[in-house]
Amino acid sequence: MHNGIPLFPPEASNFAPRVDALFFFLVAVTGFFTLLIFALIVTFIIRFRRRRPDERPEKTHSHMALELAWSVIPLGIAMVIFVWGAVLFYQSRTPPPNAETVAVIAKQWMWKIQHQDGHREINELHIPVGLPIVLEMTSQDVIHDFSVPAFRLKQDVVPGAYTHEWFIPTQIGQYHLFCDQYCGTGHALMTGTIYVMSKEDYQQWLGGAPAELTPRAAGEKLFTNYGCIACHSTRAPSLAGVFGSQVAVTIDGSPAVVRADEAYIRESILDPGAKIVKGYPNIMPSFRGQLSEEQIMDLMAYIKSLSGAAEVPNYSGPSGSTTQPEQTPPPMGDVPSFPNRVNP
Amino acid sequence: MPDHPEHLGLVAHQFDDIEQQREAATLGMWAFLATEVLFFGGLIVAYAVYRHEYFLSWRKGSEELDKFTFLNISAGAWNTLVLLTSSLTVVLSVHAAKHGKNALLLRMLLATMVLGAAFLGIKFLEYSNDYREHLIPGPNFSPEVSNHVQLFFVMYFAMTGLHALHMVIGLGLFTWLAVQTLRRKITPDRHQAVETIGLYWHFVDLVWIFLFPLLYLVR
Amino acid sequence: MTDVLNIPAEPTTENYLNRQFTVRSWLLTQDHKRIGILYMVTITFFFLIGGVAATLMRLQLLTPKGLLVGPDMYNRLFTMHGIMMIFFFLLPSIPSTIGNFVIPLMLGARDLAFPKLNLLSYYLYLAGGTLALVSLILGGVDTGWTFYTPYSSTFSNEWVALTLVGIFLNGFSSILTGLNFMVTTHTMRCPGLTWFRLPLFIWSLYATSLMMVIATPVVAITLLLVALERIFHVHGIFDPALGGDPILFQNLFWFYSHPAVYIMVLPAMGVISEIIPCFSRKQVFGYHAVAFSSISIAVIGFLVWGHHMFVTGQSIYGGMAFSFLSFLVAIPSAVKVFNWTATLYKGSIALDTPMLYALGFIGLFTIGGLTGLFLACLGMDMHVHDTYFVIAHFHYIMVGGTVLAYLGAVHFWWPKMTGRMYPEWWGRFSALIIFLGFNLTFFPQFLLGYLGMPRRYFAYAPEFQVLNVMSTAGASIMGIGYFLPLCYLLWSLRWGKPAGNNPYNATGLEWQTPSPPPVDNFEQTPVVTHEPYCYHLMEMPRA
Amino acid sequence: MQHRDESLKTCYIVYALLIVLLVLTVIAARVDFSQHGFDYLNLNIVIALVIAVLKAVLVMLFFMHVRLSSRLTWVFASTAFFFLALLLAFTVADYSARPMDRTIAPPDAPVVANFDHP
Repeated sequence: MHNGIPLFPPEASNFAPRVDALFFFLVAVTGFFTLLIFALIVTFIIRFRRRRPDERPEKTHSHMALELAWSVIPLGIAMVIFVWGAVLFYQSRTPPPNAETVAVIAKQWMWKIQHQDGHREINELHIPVGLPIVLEMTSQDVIHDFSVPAFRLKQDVVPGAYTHEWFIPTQIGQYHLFCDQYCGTGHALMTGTIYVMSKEDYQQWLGGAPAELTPRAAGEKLFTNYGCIACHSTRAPSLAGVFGSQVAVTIDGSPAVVRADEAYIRESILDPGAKIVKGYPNIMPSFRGQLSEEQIMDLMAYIKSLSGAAEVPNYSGPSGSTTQPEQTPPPMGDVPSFPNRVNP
Repeated sequence: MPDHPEHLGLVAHQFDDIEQQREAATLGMWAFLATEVLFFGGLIVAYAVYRHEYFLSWRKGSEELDKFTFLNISAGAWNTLVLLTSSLTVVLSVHAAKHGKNALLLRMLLATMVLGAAFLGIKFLEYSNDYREHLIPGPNFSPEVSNHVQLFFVMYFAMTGLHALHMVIGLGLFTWLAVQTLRRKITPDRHQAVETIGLYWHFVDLVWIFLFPLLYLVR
Repeated sequence: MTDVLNIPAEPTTENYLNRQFTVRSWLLTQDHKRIGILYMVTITFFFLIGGVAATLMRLQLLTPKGLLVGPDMYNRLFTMHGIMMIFFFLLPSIPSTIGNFVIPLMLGARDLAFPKLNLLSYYLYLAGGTLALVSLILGGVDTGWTFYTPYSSTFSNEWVALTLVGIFLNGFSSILTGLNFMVTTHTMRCPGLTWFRLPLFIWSLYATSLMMVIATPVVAITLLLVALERIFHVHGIFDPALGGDPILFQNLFWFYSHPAVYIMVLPAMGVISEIIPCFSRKQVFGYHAVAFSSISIAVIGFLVWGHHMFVTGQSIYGGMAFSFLSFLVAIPSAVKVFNWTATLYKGSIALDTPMLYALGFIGLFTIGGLTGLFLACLGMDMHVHDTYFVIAHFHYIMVGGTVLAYLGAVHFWWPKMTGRMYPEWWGRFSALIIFLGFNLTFFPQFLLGYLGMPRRYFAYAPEFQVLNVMSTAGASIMGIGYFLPLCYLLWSLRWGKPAGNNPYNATGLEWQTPSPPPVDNFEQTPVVTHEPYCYHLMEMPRA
Repeated sequence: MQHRDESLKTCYIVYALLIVLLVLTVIAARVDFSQHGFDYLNLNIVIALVIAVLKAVLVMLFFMHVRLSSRLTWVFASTAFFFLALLLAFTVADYSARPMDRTIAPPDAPVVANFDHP
């Protein structure tokens, strides 16, 4: 990685070559116009330098055709660049359904990474080459940014929201991981390394590293330790099959129907009073401040398993994890259905 | 006009005539009101985004506001009535200033100040009622409602607080105007101050005309 | 146009400088010319503070481990550099100093529409600057000049609220200045001066005041909300704890801050539109095109703020809309550059100091503007956002553009302000030094950016060191370059050659009154009969 | 242009109109139109805003003498609303086009954070 003055980051993901192609096209276009302007200025300075103090050039006549030319042509070039960039951006923001999810929790000045099979890492990410990976990221405090220059990708990690970033590593090696959004004192220390390994090395690494509980098992343990099992078997709504279903709730006194997605489950853990399931009193205590970000993700994995939903949330469609039907009025009687519009 | 305004020293040295000075003053005030529109606009945008996200909590918050009523009409409606009347008294005071009716001008200025004070009084009653109902955002915000209702009240206090601040500034300006009238400084030739401050007051009323439905009538 | 022969006025005639010498006459002046001078002195002071911060940062980045200062101190340094340079140097630099001095002269008016408001603007600016300085001395702020929540509102325990109030006051000074310029341009033009006879400097400052008046209040309310949130310890509207959204802060912040970067560069374009025709003694090419492109930059500038937030989880379609509009706003700037270059064609070009600065501006602003296309393009921004590529881009426009134009403007109108000429060869020498130092400083940062070095890092990966060392070397050359004009301009106050009314034989009303101009600018209000920049009508001095 | 003035009669008529509109908007708010349209943009808010805009236009034209002022004053008076509409439209459009699982409170957001010394 460190051979003399590097002028180009390694191309290590499926997006890298495409971003580099766009980069070379842009450099060519901007280089041409910069040299054109420099050349014109230099020639005009020399050819039309002031030879006598009382020299007086004649009146300039404006040419509407020329004005139009140098507005429309740059606009045309700009549109080409815009479309090329927009298509590339669209691809980078629509993960394929078969991508393997890796949970990333950004905390002030460290990255905590959780694989689906239970492996947990700090500031390091071991991934096999050639397999699409989706990072489901959230932050516990301020805004961070998971940036891997070698993959030509970055995505802000916003507190209070799940953001996603996907890529297919194509070249084996170790690459820098930077935090690109200023987050305080240790912003510059919040770096890490992405280890892209061949399939065999990856299996070998899996075997070697101490495998802790899978998120599902860890979630089940939490479910019992924190006493959720006590209510959620009898007095509180049973959670079997709840993930992905339509739940009738009252939000601040108004009836509504909400789709139980990740945001709903998470909010019900942290802020139970926001949406109260119809027919049940608002007595669930809030777990804000007691559960960390990883523990919520483990509980989420467990609750999903209760309803047999695939552990990997399906990322079909452009809008991230679970898209919703449009705003058609609800089929169910007078109760206005909120597909997911009203989740906090 | 018998003696030209320029000789009476009414026109500042950088202007050529009284007409240019009036046009500059009006445009200057309107440009300032444009900045005020966007100053409140920042809050309106935040309100719009959060109403779009948490509509039902917004509706709950608005119902909480409507509980404070007098003769079965919410305090917001009374305040709108008070402010619309104060706009009328301001128009009458500008009219009086232009035609040199000092007595009417003074009465109208005082009426406007009384109505302004009435508005602030109703606001004070509302705020104290909110305090009793634990609706002030902070640690002891009422637990039965969700966090987003607390967000609504943060918006409510930001918008109405900023508006009340502008009311207090307006009252200060009108006190200055009343003092000028008493000292015979306002004449048909020198009434630009009344008109400019009148524009400011109408704008503050305009903001309330939008704040009232946005905050109180969320259904 | 009354042809005033170029006889230098005897220094004894009464003018705005020697009319009164008391401190009170300077501190309570309502004369737009004196207020312009007060601004110039104050922003030079704040430029020095920002410059010191920049020097320390560049020294820190000499080594990958960054041993000069710790992380906290470095964060305070780049925040101070950002706040001092943007809010207290660049925003007022051309509008408040050159604009205040020259606009009434160019319009043939005796003063701005609201002189008292002008003085109030200066004192609001001074109060804001002092507050920012006080918070700096008490401990400094480490949130960056962008104050992103939730770091600025809940996690930074530095003097954020005090600095925010300082910037709030500075915002009001900017609003009142914009308001003053707009009303003056509308109501106080001298007879015969129709809109299309206005110099292009007035057009670009009119567009700038539109942005100042419309955009600044939005950031005023946003920063006020964050300041209140910190003072009253309550969860504000950007706080995720209440379901608020930190990205909404960025939306409101950048709705101001993108027009703010146009507030910083449009006056610079106005200056260039004055200097290029004067030193190529030729009418500007495509007057209407350049004038309307100023206005269209101001209007489209309000639609593009989303390109700062492509990677924050903004919706894909929002990103595409903002990217498209960001390409649209690049077109008027391109039109301006082409028109300036076309003005040089068949002119009689004299390479005086202001002209050198202007040509430097065109070259560097072109590079700055074109690299903006990289950042507006979605596919590219997802790689280079928040890296040194962005730093290089906006320094090419702010330092390569606005600062060069500001120095060019100071040199161009120095004879009019002080009645003295600056030493020509020293001027050309320092312009060259700045140009070279600048390129050596910021071009390597484009490479660093594409390599992925993030911004605001006090220590970095070892492979970036060579390019950082080059950048620091360039910064020291540029530092010397800035120091020279300060010296010889102050020197010229005492020993400079007395300059006549029109040392460069420029068109424009400001060159028809003696320099330094009398208090009321013109003996009798001038009447304009020709279109602007009519060099082909002007009779030239004998050989 | 001499500064003409609205006659007192028109002022009183406009005032009466404003009061009528106020009463109208209060009554309209009591009727529940929320079936038409979806949750956050139903008929109630549309009616309330239309009446508010009507009141605002009345105040601006007659009380603030914009009707009799120069065209330039019209431009000065209306530009700010145009730019505010831009900000509103773009921001709300961006939020409605976002993937839905966006804003949830983080687990341990400090209830009273460590603010700076006031």
